[in-house]
Amino acid sequence: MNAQHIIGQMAPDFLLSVEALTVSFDGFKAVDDLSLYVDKNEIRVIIGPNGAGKTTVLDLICGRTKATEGSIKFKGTELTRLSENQIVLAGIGRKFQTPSIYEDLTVFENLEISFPRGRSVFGALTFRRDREVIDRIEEIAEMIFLKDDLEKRGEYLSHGQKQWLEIGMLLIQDPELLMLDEPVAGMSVSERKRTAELLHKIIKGRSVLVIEHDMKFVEDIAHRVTVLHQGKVLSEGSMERVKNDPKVVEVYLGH
Amino acid sequence: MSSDPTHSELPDQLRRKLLLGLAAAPFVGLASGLTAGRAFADVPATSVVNTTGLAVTDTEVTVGILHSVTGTMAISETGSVEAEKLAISQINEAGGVLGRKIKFIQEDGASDWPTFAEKAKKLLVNDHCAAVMGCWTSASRKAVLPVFEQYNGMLYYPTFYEGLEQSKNVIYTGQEATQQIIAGLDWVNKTKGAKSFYLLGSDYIWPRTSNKIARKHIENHLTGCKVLGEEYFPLGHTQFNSVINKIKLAKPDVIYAIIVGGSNVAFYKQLKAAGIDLSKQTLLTISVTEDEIDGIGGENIAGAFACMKYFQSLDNPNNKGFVSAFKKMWGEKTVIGDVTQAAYLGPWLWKLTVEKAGSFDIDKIAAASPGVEFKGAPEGYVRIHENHHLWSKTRVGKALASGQYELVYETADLVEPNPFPKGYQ
Amino acid sequence: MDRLLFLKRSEAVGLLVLITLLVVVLPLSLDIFRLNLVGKYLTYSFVAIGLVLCWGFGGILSLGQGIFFGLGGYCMAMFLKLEASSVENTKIQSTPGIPDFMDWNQITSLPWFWVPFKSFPFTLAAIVIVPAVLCFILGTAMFRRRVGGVYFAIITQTVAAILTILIVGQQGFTGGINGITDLRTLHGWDIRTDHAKYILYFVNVAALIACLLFGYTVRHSKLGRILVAMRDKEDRVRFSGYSVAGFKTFIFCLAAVLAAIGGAMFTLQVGFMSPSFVGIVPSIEMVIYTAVGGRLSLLGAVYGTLLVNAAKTAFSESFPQLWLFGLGGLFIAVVLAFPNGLAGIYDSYVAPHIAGLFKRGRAPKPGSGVPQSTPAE
Amino acid sequence: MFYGFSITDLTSIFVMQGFAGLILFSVYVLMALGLAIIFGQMGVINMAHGEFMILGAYMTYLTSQLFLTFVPVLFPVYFFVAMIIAFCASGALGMLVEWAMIRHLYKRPLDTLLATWGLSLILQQAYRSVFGAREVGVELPEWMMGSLQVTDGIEVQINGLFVMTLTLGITVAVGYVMYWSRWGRQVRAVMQNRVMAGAVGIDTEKVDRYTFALGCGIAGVAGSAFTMIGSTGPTAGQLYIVDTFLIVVFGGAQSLLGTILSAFSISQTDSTLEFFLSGSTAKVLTLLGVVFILMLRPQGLFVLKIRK
Repeated sequence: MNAQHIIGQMAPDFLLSVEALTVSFDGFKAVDDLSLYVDKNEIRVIIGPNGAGKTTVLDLICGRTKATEGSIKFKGTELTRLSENQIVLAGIGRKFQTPSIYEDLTVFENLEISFPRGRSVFGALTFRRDREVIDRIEEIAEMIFLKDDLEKRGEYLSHGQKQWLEIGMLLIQDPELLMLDEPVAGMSVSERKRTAELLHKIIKGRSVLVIEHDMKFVEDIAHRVTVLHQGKVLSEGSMERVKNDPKVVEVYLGH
Repeated sequence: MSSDPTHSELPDQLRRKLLLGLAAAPFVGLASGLTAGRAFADVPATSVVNTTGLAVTDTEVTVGILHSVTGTMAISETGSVEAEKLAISQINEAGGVLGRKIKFIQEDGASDWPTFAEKAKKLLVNDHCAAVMGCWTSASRKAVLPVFEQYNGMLYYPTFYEGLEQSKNVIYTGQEATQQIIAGLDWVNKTKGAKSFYLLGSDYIWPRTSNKIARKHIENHLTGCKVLGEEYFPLGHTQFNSVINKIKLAKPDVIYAIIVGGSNVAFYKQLKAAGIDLSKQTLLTISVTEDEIDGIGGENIAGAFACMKYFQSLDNPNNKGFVSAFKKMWGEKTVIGDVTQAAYLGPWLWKLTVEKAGSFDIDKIAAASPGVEFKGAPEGYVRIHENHHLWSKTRVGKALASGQYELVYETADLVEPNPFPKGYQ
Repeated sequence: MDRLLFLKRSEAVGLLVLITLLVVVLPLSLDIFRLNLVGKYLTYSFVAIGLVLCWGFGGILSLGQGIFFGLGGYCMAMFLKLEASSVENTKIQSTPGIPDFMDWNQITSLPWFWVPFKSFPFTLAAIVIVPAVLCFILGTAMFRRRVGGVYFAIITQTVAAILTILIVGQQGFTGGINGITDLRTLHGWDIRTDHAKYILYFVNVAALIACLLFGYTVRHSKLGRILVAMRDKEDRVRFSGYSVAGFKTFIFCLAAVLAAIGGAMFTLQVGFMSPSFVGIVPSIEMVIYTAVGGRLSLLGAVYGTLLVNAAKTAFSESFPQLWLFGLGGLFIAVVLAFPNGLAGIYDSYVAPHIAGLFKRGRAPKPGSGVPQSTPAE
Repeated sequence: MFYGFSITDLTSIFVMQGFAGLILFSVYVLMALGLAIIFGQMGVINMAHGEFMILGAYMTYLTSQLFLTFVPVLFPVYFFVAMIIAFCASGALGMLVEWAMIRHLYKRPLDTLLATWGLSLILQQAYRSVFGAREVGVELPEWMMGSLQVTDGIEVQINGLFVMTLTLGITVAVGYVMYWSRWGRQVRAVMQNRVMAGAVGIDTEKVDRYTFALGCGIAGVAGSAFTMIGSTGPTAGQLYIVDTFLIVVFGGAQSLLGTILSAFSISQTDSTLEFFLSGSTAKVLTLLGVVFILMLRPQGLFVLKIRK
């Protein structure tokens, strides 16, 4: 841990460096002195038992929850002082645990809103749906298996389709760091397979931070794995190493 | 666009009147049989008494009643509506106006000033009312005033009010502020030896203007007298403990209270609960009539003095007849306050003026109004002044636990209305 | 052809029906008194249009729209009052040349904030800018701290209460509870004549149509879709890189400006302005109009306002005692049974029939069908 | 303004002023308690809360008339009977309203606001039709009027004491019911997770109905108590509604303690300001202060920081 800490400070070319991050709710430390470094183009999976603080870490990075202490640097920019939308503009995309799409809008409109143009009030008012926008949306829709459903309203999609649509909404933003919270939870086996396929396609050329419970899926995609327990890093490294870490075994079996 | 807005609906109105006439025909026959047809012989032709297209037929004349039946002001305006209906039915029993029965159209101002303006316009433009009895608050009167002036209508306005107004198209049957205030202050100064005053009021124009006049009178016209404090509360305010403490600290000879509506109830109950005994502490009000006491509870206000022109308990034959007729029509339990009585004057004064002018035309009525006397007024005797306000006596009453006032003082002569008082502005 | 300019076909037809109704049918069938009433009701529909954008699409329920209606109305009233208070007209006052109510309150010179209202361009600018600035302050403060829903509604309601007490209490500067009355001329043009009322009615309708068109522009722009998105999933919008507070503030300001324009038109047509439009009750009533018309339909807002007010006038002319039962019952019924109001009823019951007519190739004449019907959003 | 007064005078005035503040505080707590349950616990915005209070006031009026007519001997104690009747009447009406209206709207809190506003209009007109547009005077038994002379300058108002005792009693009772009784736990379980609560065997519909009825019933008692200090007319309820909501929101809607503390701070500010300034100015300043603080702390004054 300590060694890594030092490396972190000496190597500013990490895409994301989280240092000594702490957040407490009424004295309960959901995340406790946590440090985490993600490289460019790295796929990092965070695992851990329920209540380990996994989702809270993502919340902290994307600004949904404000840290009590510590720093989060993204490409050298301190994120803890930025608002959510500024963090997005800096290049971080976030997918929520339950699919979070606009049910009253069509698939096309869902994607359109995420298109990175016309984000100011007046930009939105004067935004025009030109060729570039339409092409890009069709391209993404193809990728997320929804090309034939562009005019369908969000509420009529299946659970899996909603998850894909939300991933698509992130893709169209083209973030440098993509954060996914349980992307395959609640999916059928066939949907899960297609999602894995989709994730393999989209992680190229960007860093990804994933929370996942499905160990097979994790093994399949992870470059490195971080195990959280009670708000602290319990273990970190390749899947192989983590699997054999006695501390990890104890936490999971003893749980 | 058509320059005559009434043009398009004239046929419709004619038809309606014809229908009404047909429906009323057998009735009129009966009635004329009973009244021996004498009235018919005297009835002047409609074309003579109505040259401006008012809703006057050979047998009927239409007037409007415009008060709030709903909303917060309904509490206060109900009595006025009742009084006006009573007066109209009495006038009809006595043979009507120039041989014509009065028919009224009632509209609801809904305690909302623009609605008053809207309804006033309807009564004048659509219904062609020969006169309108109505309005209660200053705000509603201010809202309808331009309408009456523009469409040349006649409004009989019953409430005591702040003055600073005079119009050809309005007869003010209540007192304006100086009539109500000055005599009361003189009386309390003389008989109670009061030297210091604490002025209270609800926060709007009438209490503020009245207190302004009171302050000028106290400071400039009563020797050695001073105002210790002046406070205003939002309408509907119900917490008076703080100001009661301030009054206790200041120890004024007289509490001068112009609090209106629901606040009154809270004020007098809290005053009593705080141990201010109105039999020892002089309190003079110009805003609490018998109507309000009904809500406050006589036991809470007993001992306070009110200064206005009419009390239900006035002992004169006119008033006895009026009170018993009123109770017969509206129930034994109803009480009659100053404004109710003033509202009752409206239809009568209008009838007398029409008869004096020999015409329903608004201009002629406006011109004939000054000098019209009403000897049958429950308050005694009133006369219309050049400025369209009434000459009237001012009286001081002491509130009794029964909810009535006991007359303790009345001015010897009629007090002249002076809506633009010099030295008080 | 699915779209006409930026309007959907059904919207374009609906707008044409409305224009026909307001510009042709009503002026021909009503006398000037009734037409003036319609004009007055239409000024409330400016507020309702704003509420459709702000509440229906944006999900922000403001119970303080009366504030902005009042501010717009007062700005206009101040200008007209100054014109009506010429030295000539007010020579009986102790200080001639100032509004009568100031004179009654012993104010001897025009207060500084009244002075600029001598200028008509300034007044027009103020009608838009004053409410926008107030809204911007309120909106920024609250939306940044994520005050929403009920809390926002209650705070706006409280602001309305404060403003009413202030206007009533500062009667020397504002005319108090009586308001600013007896307004006469605009640049010497008497606004009280029937002729003027006709002209003002048409000006009002034109302004209303302009506001409706602007409403549709917003509705069909990406901003409109972001509003709907925000109403459903605020966080998602935030994490798509939008400043949610900024968008909310904008739509709140827009609704306020629309309300203020309505207020100014009200003053012009009715001839006075009073604090009874600023308070809580009128503010909630305006929400009622919107809900009855259909909170998701801009046209519905106009029809809803007309319908409720026409019912109010008709009811209170014949059964004043029953009016509140009717209004209360209507409101409960709309909320419980028809959350999308008239527009919702139209969509589910009337529109399918009309679509059926189209299919059989019988083009319906414009204006046919129920006048209150509301074409779909 | 204190120049020329003796120390004793000033002391007694300050004591009395403190007492006035306490009365106002009790009144606010009474007004807000019912709403704190309905709004804070259930999330229902009941704009007809004031009308439920006025129903209690009218019940008190009717009871006083009944006693005066039939059992004048018992008149001195009628008030206690009246409060029970007020509670039952408002509670029963509340139950009816919940069944007919509110239960369809739990998922649309803002719509409860609109629907209950409609309800308040209907109730106002109903009162007007039944009791007349005029205010009715509720006669109080003699022992409830007047004040106790504590020292020369200090007098304690009996109805003030009565309101304070009543408030204390009701607050303790509500606190017990909501926080310590089994039923209170059920209420909180339902509000936190309706589905789960239903799954573990709580009759959620019944809990909703009785909670709403309880809130309305307390409003009725408050209305009954108000006949001692305020007015009873068809529209009197509207006067209270903004203040009441503000108190509940200012306190942080979820906690009863917060409601009490907020009632305390608002009442003290109001009565102190009112002593030094005029009534209207005091009101404006108090409201402005509350709005300003709410803008800075939208979650209310006294809310614990909770994990989202």
